Amino acid sequence: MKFPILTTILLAPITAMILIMLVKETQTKLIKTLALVGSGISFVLSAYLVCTFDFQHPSFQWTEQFFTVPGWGIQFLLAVDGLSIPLLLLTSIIMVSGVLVTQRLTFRVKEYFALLLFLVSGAYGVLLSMDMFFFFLFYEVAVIPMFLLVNVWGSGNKVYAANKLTLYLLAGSALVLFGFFILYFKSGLYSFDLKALLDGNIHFDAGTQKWLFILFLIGFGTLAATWPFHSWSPDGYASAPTAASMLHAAVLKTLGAYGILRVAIPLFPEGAKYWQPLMLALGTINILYAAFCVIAQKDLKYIVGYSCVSHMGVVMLGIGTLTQTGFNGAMFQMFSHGIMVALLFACVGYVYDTKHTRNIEELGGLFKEMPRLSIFFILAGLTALGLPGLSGFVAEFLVIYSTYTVSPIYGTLALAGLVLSAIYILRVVKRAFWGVPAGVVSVGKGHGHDQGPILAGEDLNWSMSIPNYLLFSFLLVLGIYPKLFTDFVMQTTALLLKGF
Amino acid sequence: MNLNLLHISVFANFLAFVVIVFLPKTWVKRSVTVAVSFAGIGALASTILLFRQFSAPAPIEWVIPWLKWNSAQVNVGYYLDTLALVMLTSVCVISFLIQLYSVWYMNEDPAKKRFFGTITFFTWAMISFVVSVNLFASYLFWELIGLASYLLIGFWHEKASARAAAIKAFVMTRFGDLGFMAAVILLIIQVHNTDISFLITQAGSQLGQTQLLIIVGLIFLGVMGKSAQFPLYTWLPDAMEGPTPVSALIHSATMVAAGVFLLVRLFPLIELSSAGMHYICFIGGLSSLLTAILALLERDMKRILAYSTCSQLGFMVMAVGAGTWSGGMFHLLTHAFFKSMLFLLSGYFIFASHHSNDIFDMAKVPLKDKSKLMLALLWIGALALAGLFPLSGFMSKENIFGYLLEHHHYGIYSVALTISFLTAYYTSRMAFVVSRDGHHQMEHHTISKGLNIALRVPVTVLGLVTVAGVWVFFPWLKEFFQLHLELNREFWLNFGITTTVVLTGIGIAYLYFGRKTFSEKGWVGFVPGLDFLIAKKFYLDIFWNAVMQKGVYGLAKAGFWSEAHIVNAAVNNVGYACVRGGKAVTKLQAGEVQRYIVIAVLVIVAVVLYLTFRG
Amino acid sequence: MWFYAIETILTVAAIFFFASSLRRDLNVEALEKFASVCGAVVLASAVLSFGFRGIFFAGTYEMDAFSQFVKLILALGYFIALLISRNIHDIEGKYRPEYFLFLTTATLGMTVLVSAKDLITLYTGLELSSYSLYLLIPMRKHDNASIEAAIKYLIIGIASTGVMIYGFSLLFGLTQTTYLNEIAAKLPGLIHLHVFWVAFFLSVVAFLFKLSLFPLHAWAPDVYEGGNAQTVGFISTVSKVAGLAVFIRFVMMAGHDNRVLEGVWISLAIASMTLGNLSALIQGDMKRLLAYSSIAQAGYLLVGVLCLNDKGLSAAMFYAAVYVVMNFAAFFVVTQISEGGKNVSISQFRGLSSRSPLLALVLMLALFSLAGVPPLAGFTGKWFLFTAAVSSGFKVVAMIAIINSVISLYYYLVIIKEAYTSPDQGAYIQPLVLSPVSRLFCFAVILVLAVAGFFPGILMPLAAKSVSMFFG
Amino acid sequence: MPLSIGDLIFVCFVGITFAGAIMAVSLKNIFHNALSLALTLLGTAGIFVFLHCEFLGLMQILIYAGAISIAIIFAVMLSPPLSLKPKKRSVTKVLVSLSVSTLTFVTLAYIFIRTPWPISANADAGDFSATHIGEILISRYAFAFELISIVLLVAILGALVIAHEEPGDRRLDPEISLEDERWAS
Amino acid sequence: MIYNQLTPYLLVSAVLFCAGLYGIIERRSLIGILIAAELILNAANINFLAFGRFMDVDKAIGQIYAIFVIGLAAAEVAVGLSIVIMIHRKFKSINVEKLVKLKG
Repeated sequence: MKFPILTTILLAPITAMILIMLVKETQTKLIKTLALVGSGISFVLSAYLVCTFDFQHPSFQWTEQFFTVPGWGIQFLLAVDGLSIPLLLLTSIIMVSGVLVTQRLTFRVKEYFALLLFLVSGAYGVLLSMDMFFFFLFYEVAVIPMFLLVNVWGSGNKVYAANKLTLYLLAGSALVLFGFFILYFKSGLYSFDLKALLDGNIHFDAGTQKWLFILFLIGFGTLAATWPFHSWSPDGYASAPTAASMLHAAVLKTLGAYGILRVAIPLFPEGAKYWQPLMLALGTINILYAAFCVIAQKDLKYIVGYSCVSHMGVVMLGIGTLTQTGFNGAMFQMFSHGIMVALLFACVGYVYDTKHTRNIEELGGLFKEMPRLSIFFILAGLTALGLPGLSGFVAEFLVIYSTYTVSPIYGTLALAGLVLSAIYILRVVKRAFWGVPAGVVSVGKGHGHDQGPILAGEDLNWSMSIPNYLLFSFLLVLGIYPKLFTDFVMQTTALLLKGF
Repeated sequence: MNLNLLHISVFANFLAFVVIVFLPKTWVKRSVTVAVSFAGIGALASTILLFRQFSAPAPIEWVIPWLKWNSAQVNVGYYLDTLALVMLTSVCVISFLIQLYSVWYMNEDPAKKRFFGTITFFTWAMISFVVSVNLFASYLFWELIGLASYLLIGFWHEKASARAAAIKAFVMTRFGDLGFMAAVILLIIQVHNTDISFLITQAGSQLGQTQLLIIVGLIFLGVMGKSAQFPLYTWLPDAMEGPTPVSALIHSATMVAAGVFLLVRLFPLIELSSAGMHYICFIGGLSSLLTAILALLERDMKRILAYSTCSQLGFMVMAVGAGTWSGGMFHLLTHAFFKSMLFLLSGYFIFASHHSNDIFDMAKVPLKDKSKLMLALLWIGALALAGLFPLSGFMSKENIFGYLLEHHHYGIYSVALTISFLTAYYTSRMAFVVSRDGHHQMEHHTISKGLNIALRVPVTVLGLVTVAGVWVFFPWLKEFFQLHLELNREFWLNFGITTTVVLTGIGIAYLYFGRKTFSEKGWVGFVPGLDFLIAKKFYLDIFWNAVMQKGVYGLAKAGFWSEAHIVNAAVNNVGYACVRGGKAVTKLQAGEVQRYIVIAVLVIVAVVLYLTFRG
Repeated sequence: MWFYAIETILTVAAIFFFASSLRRDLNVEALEKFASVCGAVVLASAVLSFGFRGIFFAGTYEMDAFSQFVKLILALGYFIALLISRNIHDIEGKYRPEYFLFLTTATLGMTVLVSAKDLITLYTGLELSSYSLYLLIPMRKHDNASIEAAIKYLIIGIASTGVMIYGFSLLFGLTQTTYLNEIAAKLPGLIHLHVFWVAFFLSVVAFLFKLSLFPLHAWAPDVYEGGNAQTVGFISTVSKVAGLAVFIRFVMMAGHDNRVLEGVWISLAIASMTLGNLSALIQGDMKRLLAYSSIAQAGYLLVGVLCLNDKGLSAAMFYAAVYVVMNFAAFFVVTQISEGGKNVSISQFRGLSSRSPLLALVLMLALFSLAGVPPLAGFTGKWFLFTAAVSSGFKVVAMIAIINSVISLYYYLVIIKEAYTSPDQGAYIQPLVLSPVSRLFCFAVILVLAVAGFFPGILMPLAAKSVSMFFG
Repeated sequence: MPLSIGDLIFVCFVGITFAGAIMAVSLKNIFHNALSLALTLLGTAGIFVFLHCEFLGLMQILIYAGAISIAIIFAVMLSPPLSLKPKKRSVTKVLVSLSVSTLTFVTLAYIFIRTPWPISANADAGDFSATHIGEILISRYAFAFELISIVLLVAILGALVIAHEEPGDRRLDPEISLEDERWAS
Repeated sequence: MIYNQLTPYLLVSAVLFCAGLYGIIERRSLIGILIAAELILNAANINFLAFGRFMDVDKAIGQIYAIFVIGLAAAEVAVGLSIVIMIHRKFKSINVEKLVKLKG
């Protein structure tokens, strides 16, 4: 029997979580090491998967199957394909950097890392599970820990934010849940086996496809922060602790889009065609609306949060084109946006912990105070505004290109989004990073417990910037040589369109 | 060998950039050395390449695939024909000279390392843009140029005006860039190939007239942004907030040159759309005229030069639009040299007048405190800009005039003459005022010897090129640019007209500014309403501000509002509704047990009735 | 004789408790220990007799797969109830034997209830359990609320039992028998009669009362608030499961292809879920909140039952089994937190995780499980329920149930938030020390909830097997 | 239809039952209610006799009319101020109750009348004797019969425990009086 | 022969049932409510015996039903009364309308 590598990826964080729960609260070093080891194992293994993945082969690989529930069509089935494998890597990167970013945490360390590991195991589970039961199980596992992470370690209006985020996402997932049951029933398989469903050439009649597709679109779209179901996201991220925001914005939102690509598109081609105008419109509105919202914001975390929403619009638009290039672009954007937004949150989190304010009007001159941090923020910001040479550009280009092939009007509107993103990113850079350092630092009342006290104005040191380097290197490498990425998803995205 | 030279010229600056990035923070001096020496190597390599490759029959092509999707593929690499070669060399050389000059200019700036890092990056981006094999790849570097210029204009970010100018430059050019991007996308969709060689040879035949017009229009939108054409030129004068070498670089061989170069590069494609050509010509002429007028009353030396850049760029664009790519390109080249020289000189004069940009402040400085060499070069540059024989500016302008006359574009010709007159007037106004002998006693700045070289060498070299460059290379240039400089009757007619116009301009400037007493506004004050329009800058800044404030920020506020009052309110209200529902439902649970039973009995009776009377 | 293992042991235990209630010099601690052992023995006997089948007392009493499975759940609940009934502060020590006695007789009544194949036996079992429970509520000392709760419980109880017995009388008239089997055999001639369905519905009213389903839910909040936590935990789990079991028996007696009452069940299920969840949103008292939540949970159970197929029923049984554990776990936390046996308001949970991380974890898992959050047992149970509902064609019901579980999440989240929020600055944090048995119980709960959630393949076949007898 | 003597007697019993029932629920004095209940039970016993269940009628009188009523009266006596001062009835409550019970009655009556009851031809032929009852009771329903003893045990013990007067209970603590809002903690 | 027909008995039982119901939901006194509950049980008893007489069934069963009901009713009253006595002791009142502290 071959080594169950997928299961190990999934179990590593869970094991680490259990071990951490058994460790004494005071042994923070050990806890942090355990967390790092747990996430590191998954990282190494997913990197190994990426290296050995046969990307010429479009369908599932590394299938692992363990136990089943007789009579209910439930089985523990893990597999990866070109859709999940880049996101798997993304998750592990973000997790490792998230753990590294949080090295200074002193407040309730044990629970923090346990929850973080739990969350990430949910994310792995969603990507790996090819059974709807476990898919959904992990989907919610990924959503729930955020509630406590925001409530305990968060800042600002955290109670509201945590409730909104959790309830909103679970409401969205309720639609998905319902959809899964309908699939179970309507497919005639009476099984939750997603793989069988995808491979099975099951054709649903047009009416079913239409309403099921919109069900999944809204359900998964809520997690992907599709307008108008996005409002949980800025509030949630503004209040969440750094690593949680990173993981959530980078990985979980992506899972929403992943769900659409994984389930809705291949199963309901006619539904997808029917709702294509809606998807295009939603994607475009997402981009523009959220971009306008960012321009009016003053809170750094809100800015990043809304820009995240805006970028997810690109993903939605890419999916909405229903072309292979669009899917490639959407996948590329998921990956690139994930890394980028994680980097942004890492920087913003550091700024907040140092200056105890996130109001860009109170900040200023950060570039002078902490040049290294500022450079990372600016680079991530440049990715966000789609600067060539960084990965964001490639993604946005692919999506906009494919949008033009479908509808030049939406393409043009999406292009306009790029101007807006330039405006808002540069505005932040101008207000918060450039200029002279603000003299008086007002200490906010409800500052978070994310990290221990840091001397005002201290720049990132070498060890603290390791995660930033790690994240940025991916932005750069993929920006310079995007073929690395597109080769992976190419075959699988082609397969998604086989029903069209 | 030639390919290697090309590699060197392209990557010398990039290497410098990388090295500077990884140098420790404290190694400031060494980063300057690295930048200048690498740029020098690049300049040298490109010059050698120029001589070796200029008459080569085939362009250098070197390609690596970059991104592939089902219907198209994008490559990066080199496509170096003579056009690119000439541009490459001038970029390399001018950039090198400006970096050398920066050694003096930026001597006391603590952030030198950042400056040199960015400027080498800037140069690299421009060079890569010039030699790019593929229009898509061109776009990549086109954006990087925008980024670098943004970083350089905002280099002194402590100044609020510099921050604002940087953003303005980036956003406005980006607005244009998106047109470029859309054009690239449309080209990929329509012809599945964006290789330059393909575009300038075959693409045109595969496109309909409308498609062509759209694509040309979109590309020109990019050009309008980058090359500061009406109505997007307003960023350029503001960009003077950057350090002077940056202005020199932006206004000569990089950034703004990119737009015109793109037009020339794609000329065979653009040419096919006559409507597009008319449009380009019109916009070029309009921008040229407007910005020339704006320069008439300007007191800030750098801004005068900036307006003149806009004006000259408009002139080039107009020429290209009129049908002579060579006219535009040649003028771009000559203009690059003397304009960069003028900017470098302005740096010196600003320094000499204790960091005042105002030419009338410079006039107050006694003549003995101004370097004679610099004054001489200032006049050379000014007259070249005015287009006076025998300077390089004359040659390139004459070429355009000659073409216009030859092709009977009399309307354009007269516009060009007007511009020429205005240019002559305001440049010589600037030169007259700056070279006045003032009486303000100021302490004399001394420039240390090493730095003196860094100051003098670049300007002198540029001055020499301005005076003699075109004559030295005349045969080559004539062959390549197919200059309209045959010594025939038309030439002399043209020569007469233009020289008269230029001299008139200079003469009027002398009347107002060359003599002992002078008026600030000159003759402009006599034209009713003109000074008002100039003061309002033709309402263009106001317009763009309104777009920003009312449009973008207005929409932003609307978004903010709807976020709070629609999207969030909707969600919150769902929550409130649930709670209200809870309160309503618990009213049933009033504590009286008999009421509970009544409810239960009623429901049971209802069920019983249902069961009794169902179907 | 050991065929009647559970019943016999329960009776013996009852006699013992009765005897000990007569003693004057009572060692309460020893009694509590004995009670725990007794619970364990009952549980063990339930496990051992799981496979037993047989018909006794002239067909009035039958041990079949279903009854044995339900008895296993009942025994489990009984065991937990006795286990957590240590150091009860709100019932005087001298009444402890009676307390245990009534718990035991209530359980005995319920085992009779689920095994009875005859209406008279069933009625007797029902009353035995009901009276024991009526008497348990007012035992809470010095608390007028408990008496009020008791009388409300009693009044609604006797009213619903009266309706039930009236229904029984009509059933008797129609079928001329008291045997469930014979009633089922006579059904084909009766189902066209409207009066049969009326009689049938009136007969199940008392089970709706036990299940605290709408419209007979109203006692639950008041009783839960008034009673002591252990008792109420017992009522909300064991009693509910027994009610569910006999309800299932009745419904299945009417036939699984019979859909006359479908609309009624759907309405009741929806009303229970919605009412329970909406009301729970605005509660401040933990037990009252759990009462409303348990009303909603009954609605979910009904969703499984109304499918009337093996999927739905086995899902309902699965859910009932895990419901016992998770709901009891929640009440267990309440017993641990309450000061001197007083009621616990939600704000009293604040800082629980600093006082006792284990308890906070148990609370969180229990509540999340109740809310149906993965990977816990409650989620898996709901998954089965909704799968069954959708595949039986009840899409709208499933959708409403899903929406309801989202709404319900809110109030669970509020409690969890309180438990995990750090206590206010300067507030004195009294550490909560759990006894070894409690710790063990906590670990067991965590294990069960996680395992049953993630590996439903262990429990589900048992549940499926238990209901398969209804489908030949 | 002419009324026979039997009918008359039957109607008498029904009348007694009704009267007792109505008085039992409508009179304001508990004591009167209890007496009326006894009356009802007597009437019911008479009806039982018409149903050939003389044994049950006897049981009814013995157990119910005797034991239950006495237990109730006992309770009434035990609690001195138990008899509430006659308060005015709440009209709403009466109306609601009346309409609910009337509705129920109409429904039930409709059902009973409409239903074709499967009445056997030789209805009165069976063995109504107490002996037979005894036989069945200890054979078929032996288990339930045993169980009922536990029920009674529980009830008695419970009644003892609950109603047992604590030494301190008499002294009513004003803090936990009915008017206090806080006791629900 | 009214008394030889089933329906009169059923109607009598229905009347008793509804009287009991009325008592339960209208009476203020807890003891009144207990009394009313007895009426309901009696209504059921009449039904049992009536069906026992008129249907083709072992005549003992209806009676045994009734015996059980009577027996359990006795227990019920015992339990109920004990609680009522306790209430009276605590509240000095057995008015059910005053027991409204638990609500919401």
